[in-house]
Amino acid sequence: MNLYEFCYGIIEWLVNLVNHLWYWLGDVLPWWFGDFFDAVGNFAASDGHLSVMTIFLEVLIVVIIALVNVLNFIWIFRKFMGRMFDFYGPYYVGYRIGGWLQNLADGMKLFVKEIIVPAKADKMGYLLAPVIYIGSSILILATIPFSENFGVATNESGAYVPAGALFALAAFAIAPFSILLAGWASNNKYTLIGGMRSAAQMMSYEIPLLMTVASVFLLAGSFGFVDIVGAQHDIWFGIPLFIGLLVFLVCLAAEVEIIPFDLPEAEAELVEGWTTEYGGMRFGMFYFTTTIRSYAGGALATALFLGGWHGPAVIPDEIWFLIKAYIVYTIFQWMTWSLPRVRVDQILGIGWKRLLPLAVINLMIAVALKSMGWF
Amino acid sequence: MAEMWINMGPQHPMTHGLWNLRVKVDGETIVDAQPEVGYLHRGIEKLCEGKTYPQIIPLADRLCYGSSLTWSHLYCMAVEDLMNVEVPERAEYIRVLTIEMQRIVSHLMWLAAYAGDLGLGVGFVYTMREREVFLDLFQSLTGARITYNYPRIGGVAHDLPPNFERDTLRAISFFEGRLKEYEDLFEGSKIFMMRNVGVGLLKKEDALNQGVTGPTLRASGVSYDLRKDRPYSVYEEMDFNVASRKEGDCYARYRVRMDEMYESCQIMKQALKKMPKGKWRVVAPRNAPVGTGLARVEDPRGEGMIYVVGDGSDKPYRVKIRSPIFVTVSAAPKILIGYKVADVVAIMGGLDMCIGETDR
Amino acid sequence: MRDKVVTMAERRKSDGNEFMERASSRIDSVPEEKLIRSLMNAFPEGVTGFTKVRDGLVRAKLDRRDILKACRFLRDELGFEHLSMISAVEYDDRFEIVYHITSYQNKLLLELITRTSKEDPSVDSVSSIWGGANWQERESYDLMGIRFIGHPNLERILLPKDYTYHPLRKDFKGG
Amino acid sequence: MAEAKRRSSLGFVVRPMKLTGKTLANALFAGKPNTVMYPYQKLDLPIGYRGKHIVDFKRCIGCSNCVQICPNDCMWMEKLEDPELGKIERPGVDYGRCLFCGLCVEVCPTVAIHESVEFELADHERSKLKYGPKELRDDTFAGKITEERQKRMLPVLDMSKCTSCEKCAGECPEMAIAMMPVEGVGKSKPEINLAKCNSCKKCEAVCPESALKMEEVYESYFEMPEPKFLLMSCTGCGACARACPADVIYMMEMPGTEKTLKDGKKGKPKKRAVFVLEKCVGCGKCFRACKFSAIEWPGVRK
Repeated sequence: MNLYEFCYGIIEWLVNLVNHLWYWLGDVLPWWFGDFFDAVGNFAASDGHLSVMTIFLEVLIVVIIALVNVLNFIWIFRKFMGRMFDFYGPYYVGYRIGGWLQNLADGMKLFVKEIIVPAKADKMGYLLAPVIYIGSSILILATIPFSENFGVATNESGAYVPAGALFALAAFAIAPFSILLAGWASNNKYTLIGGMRSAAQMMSYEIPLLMTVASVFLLAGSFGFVDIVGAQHDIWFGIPLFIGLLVFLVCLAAEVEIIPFDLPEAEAELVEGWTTEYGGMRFGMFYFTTTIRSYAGGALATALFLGGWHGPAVIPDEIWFLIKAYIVYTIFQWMTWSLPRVRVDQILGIGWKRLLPLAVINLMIAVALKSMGWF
Repeated sequence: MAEMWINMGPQHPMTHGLWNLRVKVDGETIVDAQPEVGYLHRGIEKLCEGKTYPQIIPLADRLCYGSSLTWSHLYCMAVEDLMNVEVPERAEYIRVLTIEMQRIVSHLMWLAAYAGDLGLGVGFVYTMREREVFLDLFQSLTGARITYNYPRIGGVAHDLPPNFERDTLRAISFFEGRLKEYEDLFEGSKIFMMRNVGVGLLKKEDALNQGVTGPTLRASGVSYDLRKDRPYSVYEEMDFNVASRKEGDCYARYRVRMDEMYESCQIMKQALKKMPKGKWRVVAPRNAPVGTGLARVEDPRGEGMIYVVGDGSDKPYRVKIRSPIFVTVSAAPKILIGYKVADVVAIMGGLDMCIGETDR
Repeated sequence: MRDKVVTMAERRKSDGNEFMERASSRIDSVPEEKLIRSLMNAFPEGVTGFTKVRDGLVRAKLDRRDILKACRFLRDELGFEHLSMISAVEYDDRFEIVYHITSYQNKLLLELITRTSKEDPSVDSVSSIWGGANWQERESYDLMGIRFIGHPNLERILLPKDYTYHPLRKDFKGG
Repeated sequence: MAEAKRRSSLGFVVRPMKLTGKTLANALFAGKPNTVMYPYQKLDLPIGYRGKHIVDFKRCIGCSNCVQICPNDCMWMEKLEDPELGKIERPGVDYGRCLFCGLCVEVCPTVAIHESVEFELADHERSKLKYGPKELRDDTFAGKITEERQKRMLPVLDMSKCTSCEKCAGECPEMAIAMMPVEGVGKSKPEINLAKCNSCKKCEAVCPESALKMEEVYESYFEMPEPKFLLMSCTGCGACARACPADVIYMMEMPGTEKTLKDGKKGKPKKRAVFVLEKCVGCGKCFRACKFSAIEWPGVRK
């Protein structure tokens, strides 16, 4: 019983319910009106429509669960940082649950903030940039399944999105485009420089990231999430490809612009980087998306390197997947809060001179393992 | 990119306090730098000419609010030199104790700002937490946290509160443990070293010629410390060694200040041990004779001097204040040229700027 | 008859030895007397009125005309590397510009007092000798209105550029 | 010197994380985080903390020393009508300007003003920051705190009763009392050298008119000035005697200066001010009250 059958059942029940109305209309109304509603009824009950609506419902469920987890991540980000900084962190808003409602309070605050569009900014680009940014990030959430039978599947057999991991990484790589657009469109010299630098940093860290992921694809032999996690049944890929895991995490830090590679707030002259001219919920979207991307990164890391939902059966698979994602994110934050910021030219230096060779070494290890036939 | 002037203006996240650094940038590297000061000029020297001698002590506190006790003590020493008032022995020891504690507090505030600049939020919060321990001690001794108004002409305002020695010794041993931990936090991470070693080089000749004093000078190889070379108050009885390094870059300045904090702990312990009983204050005359008074003190930021001219009345005729940071900032172009714009944060943070005393 | 004086130039040539080592044998017992004697020999009429205020502080009056020569002599011959402070004091009939100059090697502080008339308080600038004097002279010009001849860019530093008064003058009543 | 320890290659990231981890652990499990949640939990401040002032109406003599010493001149004297103390003058503080520097507490001759630990003085309007003497009044505060300035019992002379019989001068074992002739009045008055007096109370016992009374006097850290009196320009108007808060000045008749009026009767003799400088608190009110500048205040540069 996987998510597809569950959703298919619901949709079927719903469609039958609504069809009574169409067919009743079809009988009551005069001739060509009636035929029209009969056609609608038949179309609704047709097989294609049902499967499309099922997939739509599946995506809705998976993405909503992911977004709730992202809210949890923001809460961890603040509470955990607080305790590491030796203070309380969010406490008063919903204090019985440790200040969890602080995120919702911030969201609402950002909603009511006035939306200001700079006068000479390029309206189209200015408005489009956040849409692309958050759109591509939510796309990633939909593709990552939580377990064997809890993920977006295209038909009853539970066959997931054919090249799920590849599709996720492709969506992951759209962000630099929106950052460039945001930086350029807000018509401010400093955000332009900031946008270019952030885009350069992201692109330059994309390559080592994809190299490590390539080594995982090599070992797993397929692009789909289910096959990759299935291949990690006896041994997690993180153990042989340990260097890959480290490189993946460091590149993730650069992708998501967290402290060691925190470009926007770092610069003496780009005070806020490419998000300077955004206010209200647009900035809220940018801020929320950085956490979405770190959740996506954490989920990818668990799926590719830490054996996704494999774990002793006492805990259901989905929970295992989430536990590992949370642990990856917590270690991520721990590293973030203990390191100072890296200078701009050093960022690119590390990217090209340090991480790329490591990624290549990791790929060689993967090839060696594959050719020896252990995987 | 053509050369353009970037204004790291008065309201900039990088500058601590109100001053403006105009930097001419060619692409990424700095070609020329022009510091501009004067945004916080309150005309303290003119104010002093309108107030009586005891009234100026709270004003002297507000010269450099980061290390206010050293400045009011410096003012009291200058006026005592003018009125040649003999300060009792116990008052001198209390003054040395509080100056060294103030040095630790001032260096901790510098370390917090420096770590915050480099992006290490944790560094900021931990140093501020340690600073609270000493601020509580000051609160019980003098009654205030930042501007103490504690030294008086002819001694100090209050005696030590009950079991102040025990609390101070406990605070010192606690702080020495924490100082070791900072080694891990700051020098442990390679990124901190990457941002500091070899950045903001100040050669020995430039430092001497530009009149730079204090930890910045000692980090460039000249081990000159007023407390050791021209000891005032009771610094003769204290034995401590002067922290100095050869390299003259940001890391050396950081290292010198960390060692100075360690030395200050030793001095405080000795001061507490050797402190005699007895009077802590002498009645100071109301009117000062005609003449001049001069005092020189090793401020946490450099060599602070006050030159007082008395004219027989109860108000000083002229008070001239030498602020170490006013001179160190004039040497900023020498240090900055040739480095990246991203280094300005580290270099200027390393100089431990305090704008209150620069603009007077 | 001047005795052998360890000059700054010699000291820098002796490479390897740490700059601050005290060659105490060559400087006689009390550095203050040696300083006074060498200054008196170099500027018999320029520098007058020596008083040793306390050990480590020597006060002397200096004639306005040969400030530059005296400061150059002090820095190069006697090893006074550091100009601590330049202060300007306005008395009823005269201006006094007080130079505090420090020598790190023999741990000495010299207080040179020069007088100028009330009408044209102008002195030649020492910023060519010590770089640190640049800003201090600008500050004295800004607050007290003393012109330093030969200063690279003598303009206001603390007050806005278009300010017309010199606030530390006695006749300035906080206008 | 705490030398920098060796830095292992793994020190790239691990050693700082060890420290932050330790702090996280003790903040989460071992103890509570270091911060105090201010509005709900309050820090307890040491006794010496300099906060809101408290004026002890019974001790205060209205000498306005505190008003003069205040660097930011935020204190002012207010004339009040008090049921038991009658017409009095007490200080009020403007907390919009106050530095909390504590100089007023030090300069007060009778230690009538203290600083409590209360610091929450914020308000909506600037005018509300001006606390008048009534809000600062708390006569019981003196008992609660430990006195820091030493008290001594010293003989205080009341000139109106003194008949200059010189018994006290003879009696004093320390020879602290010397009889000084008062110019123009023909009588002499005892000058007490407070430094030498060891408060043995003998002079108080022997005085027939009980003109000498032993009172608690606080030692002051500020040098008491010696106002000089010029008999020539004194017209005996008594303004200074009325102005002096510590009743140091007595108006004494000068015999033989009566003027014969037109109808032949003798007018009243001229008066002159006599200073009992042991009680002087150095407030300068007499100097300001005297229209004929008969009192010279050393060192005040207008």
